[in-house]
Amino acid sequence: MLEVKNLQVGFEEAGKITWAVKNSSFSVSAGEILGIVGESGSGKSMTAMAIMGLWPADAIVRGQLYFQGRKIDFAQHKAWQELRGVMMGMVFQDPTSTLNPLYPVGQTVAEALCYHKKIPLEEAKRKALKLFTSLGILPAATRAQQYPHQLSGGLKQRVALAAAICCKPSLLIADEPTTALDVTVQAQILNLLTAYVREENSALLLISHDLGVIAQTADRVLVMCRGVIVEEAPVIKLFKHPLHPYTQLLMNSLPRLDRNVLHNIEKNGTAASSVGCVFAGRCQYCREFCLLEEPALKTITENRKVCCHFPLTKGRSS
Amino acid sequence: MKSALVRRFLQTVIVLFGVSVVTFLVMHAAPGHPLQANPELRLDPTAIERWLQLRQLDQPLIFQYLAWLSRVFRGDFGESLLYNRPVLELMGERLPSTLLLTLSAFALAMFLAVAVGIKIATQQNSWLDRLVCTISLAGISVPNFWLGMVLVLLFAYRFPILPAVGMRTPGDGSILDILQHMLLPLLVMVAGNFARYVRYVRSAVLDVMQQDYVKAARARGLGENEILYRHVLPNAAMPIITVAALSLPMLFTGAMVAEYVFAWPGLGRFIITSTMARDYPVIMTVNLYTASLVAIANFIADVLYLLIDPRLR
Amino acid sequence: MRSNISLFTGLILIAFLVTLAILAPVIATHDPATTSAEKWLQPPSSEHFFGTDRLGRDIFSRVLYGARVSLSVGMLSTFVSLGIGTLLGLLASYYGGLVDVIIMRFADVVLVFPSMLLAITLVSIFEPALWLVILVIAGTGWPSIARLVRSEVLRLRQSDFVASARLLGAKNRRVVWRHLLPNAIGPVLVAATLCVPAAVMTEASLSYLGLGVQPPTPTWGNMLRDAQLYLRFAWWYAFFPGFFVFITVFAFHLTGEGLRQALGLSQTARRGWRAGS
Amino acid sequence: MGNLLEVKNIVYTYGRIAAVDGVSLALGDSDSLGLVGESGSGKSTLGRCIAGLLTPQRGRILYQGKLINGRLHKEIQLVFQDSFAALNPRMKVEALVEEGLIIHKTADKEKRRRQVREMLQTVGVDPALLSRFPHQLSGGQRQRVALARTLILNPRLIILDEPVSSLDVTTGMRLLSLLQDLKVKHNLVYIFISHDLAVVRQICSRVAVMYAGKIVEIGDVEAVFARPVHFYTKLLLDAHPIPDPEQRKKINIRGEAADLLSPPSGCRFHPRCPAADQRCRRIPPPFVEVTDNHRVACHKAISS
Repeated sequence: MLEVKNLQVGFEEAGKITWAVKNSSFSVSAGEILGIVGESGSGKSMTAMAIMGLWPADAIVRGQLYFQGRKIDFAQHKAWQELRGVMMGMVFQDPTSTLNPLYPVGQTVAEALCYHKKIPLEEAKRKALKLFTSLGILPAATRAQQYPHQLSGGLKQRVALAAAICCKPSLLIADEPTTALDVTVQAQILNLLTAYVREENSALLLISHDLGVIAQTADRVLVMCRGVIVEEAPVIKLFKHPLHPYTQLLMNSLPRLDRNVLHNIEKNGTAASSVGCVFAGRCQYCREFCLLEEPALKTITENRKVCCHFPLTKGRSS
Repeated sequence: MKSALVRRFLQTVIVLFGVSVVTFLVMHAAPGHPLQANPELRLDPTAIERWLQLRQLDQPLIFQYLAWLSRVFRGDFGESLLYNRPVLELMGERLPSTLLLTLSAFALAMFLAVAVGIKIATQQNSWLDRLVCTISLAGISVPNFWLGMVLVLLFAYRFPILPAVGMRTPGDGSILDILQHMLLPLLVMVAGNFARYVRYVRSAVLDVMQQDYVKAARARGLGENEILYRHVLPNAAMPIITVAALSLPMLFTGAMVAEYVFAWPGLGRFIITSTMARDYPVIMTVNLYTASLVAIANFIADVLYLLIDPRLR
Repeated sequence: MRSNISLFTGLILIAFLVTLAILAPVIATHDPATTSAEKWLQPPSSEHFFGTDRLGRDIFSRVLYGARVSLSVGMLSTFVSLGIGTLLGLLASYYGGLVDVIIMRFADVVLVFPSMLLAITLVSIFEPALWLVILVIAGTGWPSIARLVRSEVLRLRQSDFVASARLLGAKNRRVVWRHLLPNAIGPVLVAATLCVPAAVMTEASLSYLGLGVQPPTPTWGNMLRDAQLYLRFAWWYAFFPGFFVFITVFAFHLTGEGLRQALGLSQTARRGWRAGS
Repeated sequence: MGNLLEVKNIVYTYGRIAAVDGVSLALGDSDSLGLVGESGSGKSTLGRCIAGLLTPQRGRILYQGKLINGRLHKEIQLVFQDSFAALNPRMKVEALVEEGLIIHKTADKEKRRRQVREMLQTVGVDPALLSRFPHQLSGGQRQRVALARTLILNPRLIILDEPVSSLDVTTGMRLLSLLQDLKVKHNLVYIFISHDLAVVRQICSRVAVMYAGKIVEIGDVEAVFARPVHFYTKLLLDAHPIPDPEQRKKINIRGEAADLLSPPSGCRFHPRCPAADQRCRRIPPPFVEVTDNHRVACHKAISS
């Protein structure tokens, strides 16, 4: 469905380019939920923006992108315009700022339908109402007339979702879609996203910093750290047996309902290194070699890739 | 919506009341007798007599104010000391020529500013953007009367292709003649206003273009035109409406200095000549009229805000 | 980067103009008041850099002395309106209630009079004089400062860092001096920088109309008034004084613009007008 | 065991919205209380009332037996959620941490400087950052500076308003671990406000669950998490995503958070409660003790 090869996104400052995304390659197939997890600054949002062709004006983007077998040229904004909304949809983090405050929410959805499907407004409005009902924006007719500021965060995110999927895109990107929401609403939104993928057999790129959300929703996971994909694995295998020390750190750092995990936290500070492994400065298993040589993403077994010189083994002795 | 409207309306009424008090007090502070002492002014002695009588100086201040206010409400703004004719009549005679100039200047400047402002906002930091920004900064820094003089120097004296002053050549009154006379004052006014407006349009559009909902609209695949006209411009309209509303009174009072430079027979020049002649009834009326126009223009802008933005309702 | 360039250029220009004004007696090649019957309306030359006027006075020297008037009117009136505006803005936001309503409605009333109209009205009532021009300009300039100060204080008072200081036990004086003022000063500074060019322009316009500073004091405005009659014969007479008004106003606008960008303030957010309503 | 803090039936309203609507709780000398609930449940408002930043319209707040309604107390401090907004952008780290000492005139310049350095060490901030401005720090560092700023006054009770919610997980957990150490070392009592139950689990001994301005369940963390009684607590626990793909939950959640402008009659949770009946719709449930120290406001808790 979507294949990304050697994607690089960087920003130039004072003649020096800092890369927010370094040489990332991955793919996602129809009906699959690919989770991307990482901390802030790991480049996960920038990856999504690059795929959507929505990077900031001052960014430098390189690499290849294949969408349903068709190559997309980064230089050609026109090609993207035909894909966005129809073939690719996106849900953002903050539903309050992503809906135009001046229009009733029904109109926002109807507008997209009207534009892409070239159908009359009345028909688009009817379709939007149907979509609202199926997404639980009830009572649909009343909600459609309301303005964003009159709706709760959860309802606004449902509207944003409706606007993103109204033309049934085969690739949906959700960038931290539940971070701004309460946990009960989060569960509802994740259910809707999953249901859409299963019904339409489309692909979902779910970006989140929350391993819990990823564990509950994704089929396959990419772990990103400072612009690099450090691990890629099916979700069950990843959680059962992480290969990269960073993945392990993320999992150990996650507050859990069933036990106290504070004792697991190592307390060494963070140090950045310009050469070698991106995680070397924070890695508790770091060796001298890691500081000198940058590891490559290598395949360990089928479906499992890791970017580490000394991947973890089950007993932890490398 | 209604309550917000009522509150704004009441605020406007309070401001209008304040305007009347301030105008009255300022005029009351004006010395009465230097009028007669200054023979240069050549005022009509009977008119001065009537003006002094009307002011009822022997009465307490509050009565003087109320008496004046009641005359104002009856549409009686007094008579000019200079012309010995009703002020309203004099102002009415000059309004058309002012409107001709100001309306065309406003429309032209606003149209250009919106077009250029949007253009440069969509290509921020391009050479065109920088050029327009620098020119507009220079534009708001040029004294318009000096710009007028320089234009007259160039186009009336050095290359005599346009008339320097006035509205029509004596004996001629054709539209073409008026247009020729209008060109230089129009140029001066458009230059200044365009510079002011374009900066607002640019920054208003830029502010909106950075909003997440514009990015989201793009992610929905809407074309750049739809995004601009349906999402950016309606949201950028508010600051533009504010500037437009603040310009509205200028339409009816004329650009005073510009009219003076070009001896354009409009309200603006009338205001200045009356002020220099200390034609108090005129000054008072003009102040009241202008300030009220501004207050009403602000009220209209507020109503427009309410209509555009559902969050304010 | 760009903001620093405009700020830098603006400040250099201002420093240059201020130096000219201060050193006018040293730099001037002639006495600005000395008339000369045989040397009237001479074009620029090595003797008279900017030519001479209708009475044979040296325009270059008069422009230098005019800078003194323009800059002092601009700066003094800005100081006065800054003082009044800050004081009233603080009072309104501090006491709130009726005090706030009275001050802010009064500001509204002053704001609806176009400043030029109010200025010529006030000047026409009293005898035109330098101090009157300063007071009149300050009198029309304070309301926007007051509005700005008020809205900044109200905004900052709600901020978490003020709450945090109060939790530590900070009293009003500390909150105002250490927390409110340092954070409010940026926008007010920008507004003040933009007050100066407006004042310079108003003074020039008033003097041009004959309602400002009176001859024989040389100001750019009344030089332009004189020049208007001789426009056809002596371009230099009108050109140089006007050009200096332009450069002065431009320099302050440039500085204000640069300052605003350096402080990261948006243009639409800056407007004191209708900030409170 | 005397109560360090007692909150009795306080009400705080913003205009027509009662953000905190009759909340009572007591805090022992060594308890740390987690205050959880969804946005709009009133937990932050309650925290600000206790800190003295807001004055409740009704009810009483007692600290060590003394009434402190609407008054600030040196021993009660608050750490804000957004460290960026809570630190004056025009002050350097040193001045920020030092401020409390200056206000209370506790030491001379030399001693203050030493104390500031020590305090920064305590919270794990490199003293090399002393002359940085807040915007030059990372989120974790800012939150530590904010903590140092309050700790320097030797408070007893610290209200932590979502201190880790804007931080990355690893940074957040390191901060939590620091908070845990400080609690022991400085004998502190925390009121930890969070929307994340799992975070509260790590650091608190007791937990109170708020819904629509009211506390619906309060008890020891172990007990409440193991055997939640109120249906809202159950819902919150259920909705919390477990980081284990082999335990996927399919949960059905009804409705939306209550509208505080017109709160539901009876039990405020009844429109979303799977077990609600006529009584729940009409009568607000009383607060009852289910086991030791575990109290719940739910009709069903009494009957079962």
